[in-house]
Amino acid sequence: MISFRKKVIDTSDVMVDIIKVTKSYPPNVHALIDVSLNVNKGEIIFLTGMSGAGKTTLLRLLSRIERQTKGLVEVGGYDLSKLSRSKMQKLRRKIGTAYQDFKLLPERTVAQNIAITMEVAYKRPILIRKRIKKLLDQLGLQDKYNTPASELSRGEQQRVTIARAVANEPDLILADEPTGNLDHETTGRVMELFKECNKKGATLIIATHDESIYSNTNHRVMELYQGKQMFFDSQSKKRQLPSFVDELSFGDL
Amino acid sequence: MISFRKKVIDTSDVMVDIIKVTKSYPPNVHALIDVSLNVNKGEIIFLTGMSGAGKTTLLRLLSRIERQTKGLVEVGGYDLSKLSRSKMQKLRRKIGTAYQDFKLLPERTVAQNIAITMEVAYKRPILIRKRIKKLLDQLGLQDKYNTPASELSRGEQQRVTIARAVANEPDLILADEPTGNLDHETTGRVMELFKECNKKGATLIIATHDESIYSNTNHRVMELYQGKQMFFDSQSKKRQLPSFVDELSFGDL
Amino acid sequence: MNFLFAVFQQTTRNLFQTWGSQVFTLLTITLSVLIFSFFYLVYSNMLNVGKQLGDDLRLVVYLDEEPGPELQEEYRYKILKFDRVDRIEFISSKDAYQRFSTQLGEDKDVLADMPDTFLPPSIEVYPVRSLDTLSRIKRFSDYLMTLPGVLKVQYGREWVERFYTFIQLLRIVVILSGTLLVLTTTLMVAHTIRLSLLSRQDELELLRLVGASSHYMRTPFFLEGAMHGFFGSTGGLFALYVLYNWIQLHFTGSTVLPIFSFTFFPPVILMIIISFSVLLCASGSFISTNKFIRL
Amino acid sequence: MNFLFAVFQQTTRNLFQTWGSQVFTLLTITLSVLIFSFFYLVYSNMLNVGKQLGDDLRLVVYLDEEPGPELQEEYRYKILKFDRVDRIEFISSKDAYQRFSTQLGEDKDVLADMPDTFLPPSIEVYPVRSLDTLSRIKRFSDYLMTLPGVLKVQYGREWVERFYTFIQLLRIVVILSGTLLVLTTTLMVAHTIRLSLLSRQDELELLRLVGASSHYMRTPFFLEGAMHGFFGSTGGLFALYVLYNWIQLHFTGSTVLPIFSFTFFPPVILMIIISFSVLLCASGSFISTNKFIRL
Ligand SMILES: Nc1ncnc2c1ncn2[C@@H]1O[C@H](COP(=O)(O)OP(=O)(O)OP(=O)(O)O)[C@@H](O)[C@H]1O
Ligand SMILES: Nc1ncnc2c1ncn2[C@@H]1O[C@H](COP(=O)(O)OP(=O)(O)OP(=O)(O)O)[C@@H](O)[C@H]1O
Ligand SMILES: [Mg+2]
Ligand SMILES: [Mg+2]
Repeated sequence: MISFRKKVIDTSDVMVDIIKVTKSYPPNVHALIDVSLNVNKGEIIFLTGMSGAGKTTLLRLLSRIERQTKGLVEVGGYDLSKLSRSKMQKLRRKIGTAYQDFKLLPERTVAQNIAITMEVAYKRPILIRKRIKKLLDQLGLQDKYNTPASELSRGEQQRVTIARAVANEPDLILADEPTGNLDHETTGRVMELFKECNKKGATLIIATHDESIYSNTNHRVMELYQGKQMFFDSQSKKRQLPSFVDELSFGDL
Repeated sequence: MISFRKKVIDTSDVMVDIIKVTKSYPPNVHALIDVSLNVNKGEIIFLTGMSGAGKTTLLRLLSRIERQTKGLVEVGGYDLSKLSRSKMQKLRRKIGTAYQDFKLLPERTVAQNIAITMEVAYKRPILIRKRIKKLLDQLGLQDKYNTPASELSRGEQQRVTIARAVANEPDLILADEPTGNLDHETTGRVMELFKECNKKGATLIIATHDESIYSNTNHRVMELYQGKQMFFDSQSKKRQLPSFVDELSFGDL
Repeated sequence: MNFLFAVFQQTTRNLFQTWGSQVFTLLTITLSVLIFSFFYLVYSNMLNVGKQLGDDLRLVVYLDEEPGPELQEEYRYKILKFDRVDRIEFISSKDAYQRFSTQLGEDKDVLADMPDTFLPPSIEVYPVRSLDTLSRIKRFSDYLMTLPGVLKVQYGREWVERFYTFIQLLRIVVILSGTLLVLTTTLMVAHTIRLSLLSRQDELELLRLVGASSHYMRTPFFLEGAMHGFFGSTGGLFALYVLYNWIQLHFTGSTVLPIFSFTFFPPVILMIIISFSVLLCASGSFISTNKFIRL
Repeated sequence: MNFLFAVFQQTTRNLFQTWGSQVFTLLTITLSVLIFSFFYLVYSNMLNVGKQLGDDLRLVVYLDEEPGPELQEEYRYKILKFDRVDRIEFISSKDAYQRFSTQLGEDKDVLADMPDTFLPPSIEVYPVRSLDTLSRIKRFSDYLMTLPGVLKVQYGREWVERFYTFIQLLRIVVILSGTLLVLTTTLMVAHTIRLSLLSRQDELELLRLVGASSHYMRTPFFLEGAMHGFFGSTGGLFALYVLYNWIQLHFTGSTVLPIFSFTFFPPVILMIIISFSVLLCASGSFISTNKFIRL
């Protein structure tokens, strides 16, 4: 799916490959310690863990907003630490991110905010408009098309962020706490949208605290605890007490 | 509790009195329509409703960040629309607000961010330091005392916001979606803190989507639906379908 | 006491936390004061230099005959009646002859055969010098021609005209560049204040929301503005002083005669400039916080 | 095509959405160009005015006897060997007498008894004028004294010294204020660019995150900078032209003779100033986006 020119190994099924990654911030914050994760194309995976566990940090490594201190991060078969700037830019256009702090442009309208991801990929204006209209409809924001982002409620802003992330039909969607400001009903709409994207082939990594959105699915859930991989299981949905991480084995990796 | 010089009517038990308040934003957004609410001193009340229902708007009216289009807003017995600037400033020092968008100063440390509410009330530096230490302990942020706010995770930032809101022991606490970025466990800590404040006499108004934090209590819950008061009951915790609001009667108001 | 402490804390914290933009602000104000005072100094000295350059400016009034003491008195009276003058000198025919022979130097023997009264007597009028001398001199000359017994009035017409036109041109240049500069510096200072506000907008916004009193929010800005004004203007004036010394050194070194006495500002002017900057900066940043304390 | 469209869209959107700061930037650049070109114009005209003012500057070389044609040739040769001159005039005793009598005007009858050769013959040397004329004239005078048959070399020593000291002072003033101004305008333009970046920092940050190509991010800034440079400098030069006309009007009105021919820039210089501003602003804002495209 992600392909620069012709890539032969693209038959591989692995979208994200994180191997023994450590991320430390100076002076002594260890946000991630020896984390490994392997996400197949078309998979949906949930990332959970207490506040400050390292979820956002993990997602930031995947779009090279931060670089790992140790270990290997591969996305779409590319080792991010070795990718040139222009290739990284192309790769980023294939990754849609819903940031936890939204990063909306307050003076731009909702439509303009969503359009950005499509504009940088040089999509045609008519296409862009149609896509935005459809997304806003799906998220219950149809009458906010021309509203400046600063005049939205928090939950509305969050939905715009999500719309922006998926607008350009990326191959990989990183959603960081996408429903923190949303009520139950709206959360349902957002999850619908995600499922739709997934059906079209997108891989999703969703960081969330909201157990309700993954407790009834059989997607894999990865839990972080103080930067360490705690618990990784596609079936169990119960929280477990912290234990020695290094001794856990991940059969399916 | 809130008192400028000596106030005779202070024996009144009402902390917040909102009567038939309407708030419209130009050109045609009606964020609140004919909402009435009466909160007694020492009460905890939950505000719920879909995203964009008007919760934040209601809280903003209470600290006069916005002014109502119609109706009466009284806090601590004062009609906010008639309060002078300096009295409003004094009143605000008695109201602690945890904003939905945090409003932290990114370059200041956690301690400095929390200290602000106490500094404007001219509290002594030693007192301030002690209070901050205690709050950070309670919220699990003890090792972030000197960390700049920009280097915190979203959940950590949210807790700092809450700490700042309660630091000066206000009489009225307005918490806008205080646990949106927090996991279950941390949410518990925050609710503990709120309960403690309440025990010391503070009135709390908490806007939230998280049913779990009010479903096991017997505090009143007010639901908004597209700016209208939908449902107002101290006992029932189930969501109800929208119906004609005007015909609802509120026995306890 | 608590208020003072809080304000002090706020101010020092701001100074330390935003030292980059503080330095920039200071630099801007220093430069502005330097530019302003530089032009003021040049302008005030220009008047001076103009005067000194025109030192030998005089009107020579040739008379048909040697005036007696009473007549001299009358001439003096009439001249003084028309306009203020610096001094009036009566030159007899003999004095004129003397001068001429001195001028000829070694060739003075050519005058040997001439009577020592062959040159006409004259009155030399040295008018008070000012920048509008040119037009005044013309009027003066016309007036002097009307006096009885006057043969002819001479002055270095062409030279005077050239000189004063030049001075006037210079004046226009100085005034224009001064205006441009004051415009620029005003823009810069306003801009800097706006920038410093912008960078603290969030903080002010928050302070307002948590109920800080107006004084709590504004006094630090006021103090900071005053400090910027003080240090900026002192620095600017110091730089000007250094520049002034450099010019004087450079200037007296390159010419034979230190003709122009170039003077620096007296202390009073220095004080006025400093206090004016302090006032301006302090009130500028004070007023600019207006919109934040509203609501 | 798509890229061009996108860049065009970005640029126009920026222009419309931030028109306030756009106007400010334009104003800044206009003012800067105005100030800079104003000083440049004044400086280049000053040289001119200096020349014209010193028009009657000459060295008078008194000779002990009338030089014959060959001797004149030799003098001319020797003088030209030492330094370039504007022109050389030989004044015979008779010419000198003639002049003197013209100078005396109505009193010329006093010369009636004198032989028309009582004044010595002389050579008048008009040196090429430049700003360092003063020191050159002194050296010239010393040299001329060594020529055979020279009695004495005269020039308006005091006047020349005063005049050139004044011109030199003026030069220092103009250069200094020019420097100050260039400093100020550089600071202002840099500052303005920084400000405009700051206000779009979030946008650039986001563009980077969503994978915009470097060109996509930078070209609008480049175009915008170029446009600011173009319109700003054109505006500044236009304002200067208006000012120039005003000065000329004001100037010729207030004096009798339009002595100084004050000239505006030739088109080539205008072109150079404009293209230089365009280049500077465009590359300035282009380079300033450097840090945003990294990572
Ligand atoms: N400054 C504003 N200008 C115009 N409309 C606004 C403004 N602020 C809020 N609104 C609109 O008012 C309505 C209510 O907003 P409010 O922020 O109160 O919702 P909310 O209940 O807090 O929602 P959320 O749960 O998403 O935070 C929304 O439709 C929003 O778009
Ligand atoms: N830029 C930074 N500099 C220093 N420390 C940081 C930085 N960003 C994050 N951290 C620290 O790294 C740890 C993990 O942060 P991260 O944002 O990944 O947590 P999270 O799991 O996303 O938490 P939350 O659920 O609260 O968003 C936290 O302790 C945080 O304080
Ligand atoms: Mg996070
Ligand atoms: Mg809200």
